[in-house]
Amino acid sequence: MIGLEHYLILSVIIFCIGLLGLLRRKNLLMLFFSTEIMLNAINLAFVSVSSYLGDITGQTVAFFVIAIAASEVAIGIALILLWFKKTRTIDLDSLKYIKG
Amino acid sequence: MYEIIAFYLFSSIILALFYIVVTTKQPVFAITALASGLIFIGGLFFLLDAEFLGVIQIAVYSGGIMALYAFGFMFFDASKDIEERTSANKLPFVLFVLVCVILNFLLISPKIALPKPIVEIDTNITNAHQLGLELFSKYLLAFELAAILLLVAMIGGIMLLSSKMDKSWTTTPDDEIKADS
Amino acid sequence: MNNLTLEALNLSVFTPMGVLLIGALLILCLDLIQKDLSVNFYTMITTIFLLVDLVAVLSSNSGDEAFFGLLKVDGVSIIAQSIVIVGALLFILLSIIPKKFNEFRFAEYFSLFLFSVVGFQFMVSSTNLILILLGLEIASLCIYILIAIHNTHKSIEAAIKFFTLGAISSSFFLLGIFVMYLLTSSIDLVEITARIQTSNHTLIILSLCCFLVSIGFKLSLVPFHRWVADVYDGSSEIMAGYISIVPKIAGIVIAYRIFTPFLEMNIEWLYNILYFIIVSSMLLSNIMAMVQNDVKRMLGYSSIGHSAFILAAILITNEQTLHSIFLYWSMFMFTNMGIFTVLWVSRNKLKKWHKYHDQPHIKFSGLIYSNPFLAIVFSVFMFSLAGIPPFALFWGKFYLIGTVVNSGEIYLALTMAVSGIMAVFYSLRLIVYILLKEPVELDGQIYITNVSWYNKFVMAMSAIVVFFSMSIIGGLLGYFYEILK
Amino acid sequence: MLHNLILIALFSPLLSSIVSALFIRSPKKLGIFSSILIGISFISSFLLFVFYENSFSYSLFDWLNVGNFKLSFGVLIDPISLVMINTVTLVALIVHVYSIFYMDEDKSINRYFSYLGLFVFAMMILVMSDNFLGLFFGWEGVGLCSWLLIGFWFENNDNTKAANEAFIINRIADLGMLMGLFYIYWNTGSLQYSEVFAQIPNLSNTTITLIAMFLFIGAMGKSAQFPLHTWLAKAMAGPTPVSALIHAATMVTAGVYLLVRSNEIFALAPSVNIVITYLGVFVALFAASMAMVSNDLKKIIAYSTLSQLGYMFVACGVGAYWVALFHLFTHAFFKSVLFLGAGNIMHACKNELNIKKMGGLYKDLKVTAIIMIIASASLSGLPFLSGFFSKDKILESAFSTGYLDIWILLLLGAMMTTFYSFRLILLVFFVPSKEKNSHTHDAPKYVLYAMGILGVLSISAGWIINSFEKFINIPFELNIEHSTHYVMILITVLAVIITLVYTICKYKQPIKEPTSKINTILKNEYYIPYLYSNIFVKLYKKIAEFLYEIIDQKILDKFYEKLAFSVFNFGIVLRKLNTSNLSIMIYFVIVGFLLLLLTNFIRILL
Repeated sequence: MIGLEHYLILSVIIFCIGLLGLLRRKNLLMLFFSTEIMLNAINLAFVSVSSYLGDITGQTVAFFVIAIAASEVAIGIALILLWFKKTRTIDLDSLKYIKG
Repeated sequence: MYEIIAFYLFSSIILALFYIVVTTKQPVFAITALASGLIFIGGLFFLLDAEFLGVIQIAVYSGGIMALYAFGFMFFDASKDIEERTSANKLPFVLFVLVCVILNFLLISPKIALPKPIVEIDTNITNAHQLGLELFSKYLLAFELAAILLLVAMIGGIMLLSSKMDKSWTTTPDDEIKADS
Repeated sequence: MNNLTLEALNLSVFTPMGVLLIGALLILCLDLIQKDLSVNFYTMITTIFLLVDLVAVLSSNSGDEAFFGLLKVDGVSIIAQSIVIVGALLFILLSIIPKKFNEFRFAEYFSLFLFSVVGFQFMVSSTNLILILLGLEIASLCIYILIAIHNTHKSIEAAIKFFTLGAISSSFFLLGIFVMYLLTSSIDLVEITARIQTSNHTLIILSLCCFLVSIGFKLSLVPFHRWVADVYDGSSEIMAGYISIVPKIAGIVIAYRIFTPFLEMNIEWLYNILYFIIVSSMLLSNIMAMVQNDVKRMLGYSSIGHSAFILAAILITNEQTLHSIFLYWSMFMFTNMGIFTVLWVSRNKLKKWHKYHDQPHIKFSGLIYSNPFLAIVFSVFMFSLAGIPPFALFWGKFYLIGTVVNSGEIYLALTMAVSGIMAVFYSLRLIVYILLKEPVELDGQIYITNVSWYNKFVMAMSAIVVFFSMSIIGGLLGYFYEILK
Repeated sequence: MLHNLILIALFSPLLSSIVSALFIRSPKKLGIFSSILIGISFISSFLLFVFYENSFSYSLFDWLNVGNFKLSFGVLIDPISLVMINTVTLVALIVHVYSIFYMDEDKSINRYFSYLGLFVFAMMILVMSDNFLGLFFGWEGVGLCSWLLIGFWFENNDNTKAANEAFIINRIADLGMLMGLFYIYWNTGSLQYSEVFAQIPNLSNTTITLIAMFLFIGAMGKSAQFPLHTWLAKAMAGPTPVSALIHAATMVTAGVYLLVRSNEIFALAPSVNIVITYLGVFVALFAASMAMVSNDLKKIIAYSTLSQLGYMFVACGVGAYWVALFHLFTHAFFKSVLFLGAGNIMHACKNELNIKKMGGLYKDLKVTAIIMIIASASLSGLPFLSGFFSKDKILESAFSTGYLDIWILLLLGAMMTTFYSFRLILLVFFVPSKEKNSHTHDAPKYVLYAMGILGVLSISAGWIINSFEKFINIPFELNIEHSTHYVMILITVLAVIITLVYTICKYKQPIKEPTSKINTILKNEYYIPYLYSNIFVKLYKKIAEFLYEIIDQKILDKFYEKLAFSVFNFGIVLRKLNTSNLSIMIYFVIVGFLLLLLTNFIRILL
C-alpha cells in the first residue's frame, strides 16, 4: 500500500511545476495553463487526503475546485482573446500600456 | 501491488507531461501534454476510490481542453515554435527547487496523526451516491454558488467577446458615437 | 441527511443575497426582452435592489444560521455587508453621466455588479472556507470583467494582470485550505480551531503562509502589493473606487476570521510576520505614493497603507479591534468615495494633460481658479485622507491608534503615526497642485464635463459625512457596539 | 448670559470667516465687517473677564458617548483661558484693522479675511476648550490656517515651500502631542482637563514623564523650539499682519499655553522640567545671537520672538507658570506692534526688507518710529515698561529656584535683546540713508491709532503684575531677600542701559569701512576700552554668524530639506524597481511565498 506521503509529494511537485511555469513562461495562454496545473495539484492532494482519512469533504472541495478552474479558464481565455483582438499578440511583455 | 505500479507509472507520466507543458517551445505539444496530464490525474482519482471525480475530471477536461486546442490553433501557427522570449536565467529553476524542497519538507516532516473524519466515507453506498448526498444537503449552498460562478463566467465570456467591444466608446468622442448610432 | 426540508434550510437568512440574485437575473432577462433600455433605468433598478438588500441586511438577526451552518450571520458579517452595500450603492449611482463610456453599453454591467456584491456578501457571512472561496471567486471574476469592459488597452491590461495574480492567489488560498484539512479534516474555521490541539504545529504555520500570500494579495500588502497601482490606473474611476473599498472590507473580514484565532493561540511566528508586513507596507506604500504623478496611482499606493493600518488592528486582538476596523473603514469609504467621485466628474475623453495618465497631478493645477467649488471639495477630501482633524479619517486613525496604544504596542502606534505624517506629504503634494499652482486650464467647465445630479448627490453625501463626521461617529460606534454585542 | 457671551466670543470669528468666504470672488471689500465681528468677539471676551467670578465649564454638545469612550465638547472659563482669549481677540482686532490698510491693494483680500477669521476661531477653540481633544483640534486648525496664510501669496514658489515646511514640521511635532494624548487617555480614561489632572498624581513616575515629554514635543513644534525652529523664520514669507498675529502673539505661544494649562502634569515631571529650562535658555541665546547679525527686517523680529519664547519656556521650566503666562501676555502686545511697524516700513519702502539699505526714515514715519521705539524699549526691558516687569520676573524666578547659571545666561540674553532691537531701530530710522527716497509716507491715521493702543499697552500692561499674579493663582514662591532683589534689578537695568548706550554709539553713524590704516590705529589707540569691546564684539559676532549661517541655515535647514529630499529620492528609486511588468509581479508573489516558507523552515531548525 502506498502511503499518503507519496501523494502529497507528488502534489507538491506538480504544484511547483505550475509555479515554474508561471515564472518561466512569457506567453499569457501558457500562464493560464500553469495556474490550471496548480489547481489540479491541489485537487489531487484533496482527493488523496480525503481517501486516506475516510472523509468525503475533501472530494466535495475537489468538485468545487473543478468548477472554479473551469470558470477561470473561461474568463482567462476571453481576456486573452480580447487582448489578441486589440494587439494581435498574447506575449506577456505586450502588457506595457500602463506605465508608472 | 498493481496499485503501486499504477501510482508510479501515472505519477511519472504526469510529471513528465507537465514538465513538457512548462518548457516546450511547441504550442501544440504543450496543449496536448496538458490535456493528457489532466486526464492521468483523473486516473489517480480512480486509484483513490474517487470514481465520480475521476469521471468528472476526464469529462470536463477532455471537453474543456478541446476548446483550448481550438484557441491554441487560432493563436499560433501550429508548425512554428512559440515566439516566446523565455528568460535565459536560471532563477525560475532555482526558485522551483527551493520551493519544492521546502514545501515538501514542511508538509511531510511532521508526523501527521491523521485526524478523525467528520463525514465518514460509507463503503456501503457508491462514491457518486455519497458525494451527491453531501453536495445536495450540507453543501447545497456552495453548489448553487458554483452554478452562479459558472453563469458569471459565461456572461463574462459573452460580454468580453461581443461586437460591442470592437469599437471602444471610451476612446471615441461623443459626437462621433452619436453620428454612428 | 434525510431531514432535507425547506425549514431546515432556514431560507429567511438567505433573503438579502436572494434579493440581489433575483435582481441580477431580472436585469439579464430584461435585456433579453427589451434591448436599448437606458442606463438610467438599469441604474435605478440596481439601486432599488441594493436598497432592499440593505434593509434586509440591517434587519437580519445576528446569530442566525442557514443551509446547515454554511451561512452564518453574525455581527461582523452584518456590518461588513452594510459597508459593502453602501459602497456599491453609491458607486453605481455614478453610472448616470452625460458622457458615453463603453461599459454602459452593456445591461450585463449592472447584473455583474450585483453578482459581485452577492459574492462579497457570501464571503463575509460564512466560516466555511470553501464557501468563502466561492464567494471570492464570483466577486473577483465579476470585477475582472467589469474592469476589462471599460475597453481601453490599459483597462484590459489591468484586468489581465489582476486576473493572473488573482488566480495565483486563489491557488494559494486553496493550498492553505488543504493543509488545514490535512491537519483537522475540516474546512470550517470554527471546527478547525476547535480541533487544533497544539498551537505550535508546523502545518498550521504552513497553512498560514499560504493564507498570508492570498490575503496579502487581496489586501495588497507588501510584497504582494504590486498589482494595485496598475489596476487602479487601468480601471475606470468607478471600478477603481469600488475595488479600493468593497473587496478590501471583505478581505479584512476574512483576515480577521482566519488570523484572530491563531493570534489568540499566541503563535509567535504569525505575530512577527504580521508585524513586519504591517510596518513595511505602511512605510513603503507611503513613500511610493509620494512620487506618483497620477492621482489614481497615488491613491492605489495610499490604499496599501490603509490596509496595513487595519491589519495592525487585527494584530492586537483586543475587544476594540472590530470597532476600530469598521469605524476606520467606513470613514475611509466616504473619503475615498469623494475623491473618486471628483475624479470621475472631471474625467473626459481628452488626454491633453499626459501621454498615459487620465488623472495626472498636473491636470489639477490651479483648480482653485478655474473651478473653486470642486477645488475646495477635493482638498477637503484630501485633507481627510491625510488624517487632519476634524475630517472623517482623522477619527478612524485616532480611534485605531488609540486602540493600538491601549494594547501596549507603543512602537507599532508610533510607526502608524509616522506613516500618518507621510500621508500628509503625498496629500499635500496634490493639494499644493490644486490650491497653490498656476492654473493650466482657465475654463472650469472642462473639469465638470461628466457631472450629473447623481454624481453631485454622491459627492454631497461624501462631503457631508467627511465634514460632519464628528457628529456621526458617536452614533456609528454606538451601533457597532450594539451589533457586536 | 455668560453662556451667550461665550458663544458670541467663540462664533463671531467663524461667522466672519464664512461670510468672507462667500464673497471670495466679489470685489466688495469686507475688512470693516470682519473687524467689527472680531471686535464683538473681543468685547464679549472682555465682558466675560469683567463678570468673572469662579471658573466653570460649559458643555456645548456631547461628542462621543460610546461604551467606555466619553467625550463632550465643552468650554472652560478660568483665569488662564480668560487671559488668553482677551489677548488673542485684542491683537486679532488690531491686526484686522491694520489689514484693511495693509492688504488694500490685494485682489484676494476677502480670501485673506476668511483665513484670518478661521484662524481666530481655531485659536479660540484651542484656548477655550476644556479637554485635550478640543485643544488638539484648535492646534491643528491654527496649523492649517497658518499654512494657508504663509502660502497666501503662492504665486511665488518660495512662499509655498515655506508654508509646506511649516506645516510638515508642525505635523511631526503634533505626532508627539497625539501620542501624549493617547497616553493620557489610556492611563486616565479621560481627556477632560479636570479629570485628567485629578488622576495624574496616581500614575507612576515613568508614565507622567512620558506624557510630559510627548506634550512638550508638541509644544516645541508649535512654539518653534530648537531643533524644530527653522520654519518660523521662513514663515515670514506671509503677509506682515499675519506674522504679527500668528507668528508673534498667538499661535506660536500655544506651546507655552499648553505647558501652563497642563502645569499639574509638568509639576510632577522634574526631569522634563530641566530639559525645558535648558532648552529654553539655549533657544533664548541662540535666537538672539542670530537676530544680532541678520539684516532682514522681519527675520530679526522673528528670531526675537523665538528668543522670547525661550524665556517663557524657562519660566515654565522653573515652575513659574504665571510668570510665563504674564510674559506671553505682555510680549503679545509689543511684539505684534513691532511687526505692524515693520509692515509700515515695508509699505513705505516698497517691500524692501534689508535694513542695511534703509535709514533716515524717522522724518517720514515719525509715529511709527515712536511706537516702535516704545515697543523695542519694552522688549529690551527698560524700566517701568511692560517688558521690564515680565522679563525681570523670569530672571528672578530662575534665580530663586537656584539656577544661578541660567540667571547669568538670561541676563546676557537680555543684553543681546537690547542690542539687536536698537540696532534695528537705529539702522532703520536714524542712520543717514544712502539713497534718497522722497515718496515715503506714514500709514493712515486710523491704523496709527490702532497701533497706538498696542503701544500704550506695551508701556502699561506690566503695571498690573501683582493683580495678575493673584488672578492666575498658580502658586509660585519667590524666596529672595529684598536686598538681593534690588541688587538684581539694578544689575539687570544697568546691563540693559549700558548695552543700549553702546548700541547707540555704535550705530549712530552708518558703519563705514575704515579708510586708512593709520586712521584706524589712531582711533583704536584713543579708545582702548573700545578696542576690547570691539574684539569681544567681533568674536561674538563671529560666533553668532557661525550659529546663524552654519548651524541654522546650513545644517538644520539643509537637514530638513535633505530629509524630505532623500525620502523622495528613495521613492523614485523604488518606483524604478516597481516596473509594471506582470512577470516581475509574479516573481514578487512567489519570492514572497518562498520567504514565508523560509522563516517557517528556520523556525523549525532552531
